Amino acid sequence: MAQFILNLFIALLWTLLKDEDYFKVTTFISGYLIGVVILYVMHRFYGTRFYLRRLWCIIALVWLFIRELLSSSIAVMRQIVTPKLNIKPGIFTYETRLEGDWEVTALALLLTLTPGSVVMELSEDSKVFYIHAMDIEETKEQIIRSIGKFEHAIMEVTR
Amino acid sequence: MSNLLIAPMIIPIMTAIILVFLRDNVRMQRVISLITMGVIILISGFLLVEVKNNGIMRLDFSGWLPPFGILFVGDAFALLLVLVASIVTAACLIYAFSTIGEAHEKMFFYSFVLLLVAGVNGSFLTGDIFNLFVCFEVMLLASYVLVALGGGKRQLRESLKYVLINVVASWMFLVALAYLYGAVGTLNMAHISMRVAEAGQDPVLTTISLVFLIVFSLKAGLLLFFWLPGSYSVPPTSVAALFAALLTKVGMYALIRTFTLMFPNQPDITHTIIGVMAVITLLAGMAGAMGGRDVKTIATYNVIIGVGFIMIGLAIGNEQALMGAVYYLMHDMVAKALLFLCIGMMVYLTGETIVKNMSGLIRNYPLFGWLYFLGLCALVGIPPLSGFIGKVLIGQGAIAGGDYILLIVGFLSSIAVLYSLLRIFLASFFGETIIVMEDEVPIRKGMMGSLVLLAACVIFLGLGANYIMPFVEAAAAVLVDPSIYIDAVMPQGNE
Amino acid sequence: MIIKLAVLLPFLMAALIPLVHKHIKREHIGWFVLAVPIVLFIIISSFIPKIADGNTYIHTLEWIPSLGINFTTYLDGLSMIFGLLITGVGSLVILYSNFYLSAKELLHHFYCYLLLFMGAMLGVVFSDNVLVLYTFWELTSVSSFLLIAFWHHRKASRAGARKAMVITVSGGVAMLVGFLMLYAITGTFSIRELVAQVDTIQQHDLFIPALICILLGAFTKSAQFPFHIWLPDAMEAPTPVSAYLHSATMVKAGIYLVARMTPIFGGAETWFWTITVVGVITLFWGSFNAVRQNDLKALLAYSTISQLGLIMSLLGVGSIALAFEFDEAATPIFTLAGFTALFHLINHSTFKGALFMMVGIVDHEVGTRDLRRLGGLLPFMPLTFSIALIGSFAMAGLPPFNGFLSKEMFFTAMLSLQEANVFSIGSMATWIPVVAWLASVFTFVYCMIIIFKTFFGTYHPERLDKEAHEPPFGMLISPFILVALVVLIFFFPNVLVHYILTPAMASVYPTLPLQEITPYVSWWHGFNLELFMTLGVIVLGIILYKTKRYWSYVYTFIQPRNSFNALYEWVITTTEDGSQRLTNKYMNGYLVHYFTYIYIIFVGIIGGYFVLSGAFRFDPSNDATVETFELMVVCIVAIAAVALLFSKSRLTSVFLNGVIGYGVAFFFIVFRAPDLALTQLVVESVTTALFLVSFKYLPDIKPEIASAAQKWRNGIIAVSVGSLVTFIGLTIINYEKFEPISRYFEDSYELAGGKNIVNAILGDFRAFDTMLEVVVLFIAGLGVYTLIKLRNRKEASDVEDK
Amino acid sequence: MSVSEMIEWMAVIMILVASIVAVLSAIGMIRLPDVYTRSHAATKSATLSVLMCLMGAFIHFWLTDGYISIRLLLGIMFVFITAPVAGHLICRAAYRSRVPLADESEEDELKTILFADEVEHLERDEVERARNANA
Amino acid sequence: MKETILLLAVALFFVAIALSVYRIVKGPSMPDRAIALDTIAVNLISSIAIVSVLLSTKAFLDAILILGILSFIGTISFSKYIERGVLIERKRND
Amino acid sequence: MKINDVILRTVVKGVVFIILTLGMYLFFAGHNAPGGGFIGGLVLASAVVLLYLAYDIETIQKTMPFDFKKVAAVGVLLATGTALGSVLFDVPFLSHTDGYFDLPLLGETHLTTVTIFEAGVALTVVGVVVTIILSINEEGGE
Amino acid sequence: MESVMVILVGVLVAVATYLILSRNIIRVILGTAILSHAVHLLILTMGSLKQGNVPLLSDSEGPYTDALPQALILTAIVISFAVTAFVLVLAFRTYGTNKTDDLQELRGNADE
Ligand code: NA
Ligand code: NA
Repeated sequence: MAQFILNLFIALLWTLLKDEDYFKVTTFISGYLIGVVILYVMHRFYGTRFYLRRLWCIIALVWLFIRELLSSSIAVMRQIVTPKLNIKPGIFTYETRLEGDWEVTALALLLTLTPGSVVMELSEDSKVFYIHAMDIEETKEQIIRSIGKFEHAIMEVTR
Repeated sequence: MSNLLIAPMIIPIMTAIILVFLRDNVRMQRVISLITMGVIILISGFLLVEVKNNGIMRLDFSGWLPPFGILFVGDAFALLLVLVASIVTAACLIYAFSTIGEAHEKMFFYSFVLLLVAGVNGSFLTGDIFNLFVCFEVMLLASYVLVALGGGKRQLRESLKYVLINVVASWMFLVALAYLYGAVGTLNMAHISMRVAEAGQDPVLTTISLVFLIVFSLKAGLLLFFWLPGSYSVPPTSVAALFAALLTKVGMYALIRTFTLMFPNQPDITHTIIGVMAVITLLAGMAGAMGGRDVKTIATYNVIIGVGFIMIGLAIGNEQALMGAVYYLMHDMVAKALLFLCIGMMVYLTGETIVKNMSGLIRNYPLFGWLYFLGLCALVGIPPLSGFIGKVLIGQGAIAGGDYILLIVGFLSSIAVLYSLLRIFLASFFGETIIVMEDEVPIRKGMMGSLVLLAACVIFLGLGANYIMPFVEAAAAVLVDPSIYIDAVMPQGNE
Repeated sequence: MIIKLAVLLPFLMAALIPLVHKHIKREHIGWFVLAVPIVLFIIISSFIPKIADGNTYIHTLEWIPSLGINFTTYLDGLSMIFGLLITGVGSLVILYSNFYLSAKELLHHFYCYLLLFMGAMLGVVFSDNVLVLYTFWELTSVSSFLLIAFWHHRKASRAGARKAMVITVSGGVAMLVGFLMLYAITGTFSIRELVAQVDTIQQHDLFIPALICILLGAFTKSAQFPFHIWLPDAMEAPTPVSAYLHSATMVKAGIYLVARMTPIFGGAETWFWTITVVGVITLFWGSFNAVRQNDLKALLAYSTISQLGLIMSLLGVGSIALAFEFDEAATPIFTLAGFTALFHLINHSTFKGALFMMVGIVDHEVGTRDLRRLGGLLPFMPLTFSIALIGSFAMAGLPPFNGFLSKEMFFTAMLSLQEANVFSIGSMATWIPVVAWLASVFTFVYCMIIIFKTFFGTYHPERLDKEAHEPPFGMLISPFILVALVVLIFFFPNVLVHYILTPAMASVYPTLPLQEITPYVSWWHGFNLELFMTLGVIVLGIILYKTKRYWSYVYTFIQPRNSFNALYEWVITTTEDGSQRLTNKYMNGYLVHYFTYIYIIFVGIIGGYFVLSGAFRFDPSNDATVETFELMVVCIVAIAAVALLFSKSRLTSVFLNGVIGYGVAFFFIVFRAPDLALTQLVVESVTTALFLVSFKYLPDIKPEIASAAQKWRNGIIAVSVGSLVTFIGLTIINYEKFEPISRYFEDSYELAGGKNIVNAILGDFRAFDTMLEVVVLFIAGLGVYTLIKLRNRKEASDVEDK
Repeated sequence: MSVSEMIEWMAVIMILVASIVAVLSAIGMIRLPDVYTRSHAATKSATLSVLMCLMGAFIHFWLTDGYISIRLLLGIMFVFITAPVAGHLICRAAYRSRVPLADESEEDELKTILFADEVEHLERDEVERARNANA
Repeated sequence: MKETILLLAVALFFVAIALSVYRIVKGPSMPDRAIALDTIAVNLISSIAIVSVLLSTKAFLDAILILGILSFIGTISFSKYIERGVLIERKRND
Repeated sequence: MKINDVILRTVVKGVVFIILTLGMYLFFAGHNAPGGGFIGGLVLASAVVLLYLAYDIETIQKTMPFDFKKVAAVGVLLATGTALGSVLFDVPFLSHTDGYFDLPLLGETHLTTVTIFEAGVALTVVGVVVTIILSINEEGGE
Repeated sequence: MESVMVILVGVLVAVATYLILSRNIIRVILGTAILSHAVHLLILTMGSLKQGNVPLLSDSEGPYTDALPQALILTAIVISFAVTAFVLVLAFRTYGTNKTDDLQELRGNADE
């Protein structure tokens, strides 16, 4: 947060330095971009991560999201168009490493969008997921594998 | 100056809202609501005199000229009704002060009453047909709340029927509005009148007028009164009196406006149908009143008789009959309020509603008994009380128009009124006293005060007819000749 | 002016009584009140010479001038007679009742009503304006009602009061209609002006209806057959009241009206036949029934009915005089009937008043009026007996009492019908006198009954409540004054004729020369037919009286259940029960039925006219194009709607309703209404949410138990309503006579500074709607809150909730 | 065919594919055996279809009017976040309101935890019944 | 051509909606219906987007977002209703 | 097992800001684009309702301590008051005025009484919708 | 299109009427809800359909479609919402006190 405010301050400074007749958004944006560059160069001085890296991680997470969504949809769609349904649905549990509301929520959302799985319940301590799988025999392992991927991506963003 | 026209509607609305903030200060609520009604009475009286002297008054909201904006049109007819409605409301409020109970008062009772009045006054004053719908809804919503407020089994049950029928009626109103807009493309009542006249009120337009007829008949209780007896007999007395005095009147007002201003050109069809409906209404009301065994039933069917009688005036449609309808409308407001307050008081005093279970009240409460008797005489049309002049005028109109069936049924109804109300008087006020002096429930000053106020109005409307007639004549002049209204509303002429 | 005060004085006094009665000793009220009629009598009497000279007095006080309704008093000969009767008999009655009524009674009520009545009655006779006359007319009914119900703890009093009120007020209403018709013809409510326009009136189509309406008023008030039934029941009133209202004054208001209207309607065939025939029937029926009565007061009531019929029939015969041009020979023959009517009117008031007071005395002193318990009172009450004797003999038409004079003249008048060759009178000219004579026979019989059954025979003290003795002297004053008049008039009738009757004749026959039509009254006309008729009456009367027990079985032919009374009761109960049954049948509290009625009327009226008028038009050629997906939405919405009908669970129903709502929102999009679409979407969702929330407190829908017939009926109604809405809609789509006003709003930016036209309309052009819509919303919100929070507190509201 | 037109076509095709996906997922809603499996079809495929459709519309407005619709982007984001929550909630509600799993279902680890009392009850009832039968 | 495809797409969306309506009518369970209603809302969002393209107006884009919000709220309400019978609890349940 | 609403609550926490922003936007946009006081109010109300759905009455009333009946009343008062205000300037009831005002900080700003009117509408809608839903919800709760 | 819409309105009205004629309170209320939908569509249809652009001056050029009915419907929608909310509450309060939702049983009788 401090980095972001600093960035804004740089942009403002830039705008003031330009000393134009009136306020221009474009000037402000260019000042902001310059601030980004300055901060990226300097961020190790502060001993924290570069704040826009988190943004990058979010984009990565979203991309993961979309990919999973696509593949899950295709999987479900395939089931639907298969002339004879041959699925064995069921409910299984998964205990997560994630902590905190935001992390758990993000995981639940991602899981629900994964092929053939819907989070049905969460234990009271928000540790154990109860997941409904569309075809438990075929996909359980695959789901558990992608949960790992998600947990990692989420922690990238939050920690 | 013309901004004053909005006062009868906006003042009660704003007061109602302010009372919401004074929820726990019941005394303050009473004082403010009564002062509000007093102010409205003064303003509408002043407006009435202005309108009589200077012609129809108009208020274009936001300054948009008709037919594009919404407007209030104050003619003598509307303002007379506003004035009387406000007086009656004041009386009912006074009655409510000592009867309605703190639980109701803290549940915004006075706010709802004021909102009801606002809706009623707005309906009288508006010159825009869609706005009439909206004003109706203000009134109806408030009435829905009032009829059901604090209700038990029976009250809620009857309220539900009342509300459902009225909801359906409201949507029918919108159907009629849709048709009307589709056909004539305007909403201003004067403009509609011009366009309908221009098209010669062809069958399509007459069909639309009949849709309006059904809709307003539902509100007025003309033939379609099925909602009325149940719902008028369940709410607290002051509310029932308010309903009896105001609700059907608004419907009748709308009917009169519709068929004198907007669709006056096919009386052979529309007014004949109204006449037939009025006759059936009267007969049904007479049957109900004669056959009633409890006081509330008898009183509610008397409301229906009143509707039928006033609508006879509209069905006849000539100047005298319309004058009579206007006059009778005012009388009916006051007298029905008096009747319902009396009936409610009887129930309050005895805990009974069946006529034959009460007896000898006049020994315990002589003034009350005589006030009831006065109301009875007024409702029968016994001169020189309020019902007489309207009756005479409608009778004259019927004879002049050659509508003898209407005449006969209308005047027969007076006898049914007499019979039914006299039965209450004889059985409940006369006869052996059943209440020993120790068990007498005292009548509070406020209750008696409201009865006396209404009784005074009943007498004044009769004896003071000379002061009222000029206004009634002014009102009827507009009803007979819609061009007066149109000229006042659309001075710039066509389009 | 002074007459106006005369009318108003009783009212003022009546209003004063409730205010001051607490400060006066009860028994004194009557004495204060007595001053009123006495003063009035003196005032009116003071006009006698001037009126006799042919003057009339008129004064107007405006009430509703714009309607021609003004309080105009008119003093002439006719109103003079009545004015004197009202105040004169009034004075005597009040004097009498000061002794009759005990101080324990609610005297202030009694005298208040009595004064009210007196004022009203004076108003009736002195009003020139028929609507004011009507006003007072109804007031007499009201005050009579109050007096009959004076002892309202008695059931019979209440019943009698109601019957009297209903019948007389109904008649009054009819009379009002008649007056209104006269107004429609002439444009005036003034009797004098009506008389002036008599030609216009008689030519008019409304002449006969007006005549009948007015006669209905007169007949009900004067207890003419078959409306007489209220009068016997009115005897529940205290006896002074009976003497005053129900014999001397109020019941004569109808007579007054007929006399007053004679200048207007007289000479018309209908007028003659109706009045004469009804009068004669009443005359006969009253006397015939009087004979069978066991209650002295009831007997007098029937006797009064009979006598009123007599006067009425006389007025009928008298009206013939106006049927043709004045003829010196013929006209007086008929005007004599009118004259006799007025004469007998006075006579009847004197002897009948005395008789009523006599009955009151008997009742007061021995505690009963039942002829079966009475008898042999003569030794104990000789003075009372003399009153009874004089009164009865006068009524029977025996000399030397005034009744003899008028009865003789009555026969003359009836016989004069033989000479009438108008109105195709035919054999009725014979029958009417015969019936009249028969009636006189019965009159004689009941007069004998009054005297002999009360004062002769054996005295049975055990049958009486009290020991018989003469009343206090005060109670005898009034009846003695009356019987004195009975005798005096017999001996000096022509004083009365000159001062009172002649001016009254001028009022009844204003167009005829007064000298020619005023007869000289004498008690001896030689041995003419009338005398023999009187002798016949006496002979046959004595025979019938003696043989009564042999022929009285004829009364069993008229069982109580066949009487008019029974008819009245039957009509009342049938109407009540029938009304109740009818009302309960359709007003059964069943909302489904109510909706059914409403829809049937909706379709009936609108559909009926729509079809008959041929307004329907259908022309889809101007329609906008239909896209496939639009059609699909239409289908989806329609299917969802139809599916809703078969939905068995409420959640499904609500979801389907949501589908329709969203479909509507989509139409709003397709039809270019973005604001609507947004609103509809949100509102639909919130509504659905509300349904769901409410469902917690409602049960699930049970399958509709309805018969196939009901389902069909509902289906047919639904389809007809739907198609009616569609057909009218289709017609209106193609109705293109007018441009909508909405082009104006397209300049919303210039006019209202907004680029969203709909929003500009809502926020500016029609902001008032929006303002009120907010109010509606507010009421609903607050209403929901109160509805939920305010529970029925059982104990507190039980009373109101019943 | 210009680049913009190609992108435009892409948008149109995207919309078409979205509609096909929508129909397929609707068919899934008809075909699949129980509410849980149906929710798979709804939460995933329907979401995909709406996302594609909105993207298509977004591209269209961007190209034709040069209009970057924040509302469409917000809409996309909103659906993206909320659709899985909706699926989760409905399934949970279904399960807790005892909507049975399809007959084909294999394991159910939730039942014993959620309805533990009931399971015990059932067992106890059976013991009871057996004892009664013996007596 | 593009327009035809778009029209086809709308039509397909309405086929999907119609199928969902079938699910609403058929049930069998309440969650089934809730899901179907949610699906309808989502498909409606799509069709509004397409109609906006067809009419080339931006006036309805708000409707898309609103519909999204509503369908979310709606689904929450339904599921809470189905699950707990009460939409809004008085006290925190944990 | 107790219901764990963490997913719902977390998402709602984020989403509610989108809704509130949209509501405000629609409210102000109404003049020139679809929207206006009514729709804006409804959307704002739905945000509040969403919060109630995801949390519970006590929690929300702690964070938003309004009596929504009074909110509604204030709304109506604002709408009617704006309407009535015009009377003071002797122009027809409900006349709106607008003008360009040079305000400090904001510069020249277009202000119109319609906005106040619409704000009244919006407040009423929020107040009423929340009142209704809370009232119904409390039925039988006491 | 107009004719199609009017026919649809007719269908909705018929369905609403049938529902309103039923004995169950909820069905009656649903009937009124459907009726209000029908009416709103009718109003829109009565101002001719698709004869102009979206009535937003900022969005498109004229001619615009008739905006007045839209404003009326908006008001009507709000009112029908308010009414429906109230009726629903009234209905369940009635059910709560009378213990029945069957109008046949809600007839009431004179002896109460
Ligand atoms: Na929804
Ligand atoms: Na609005």
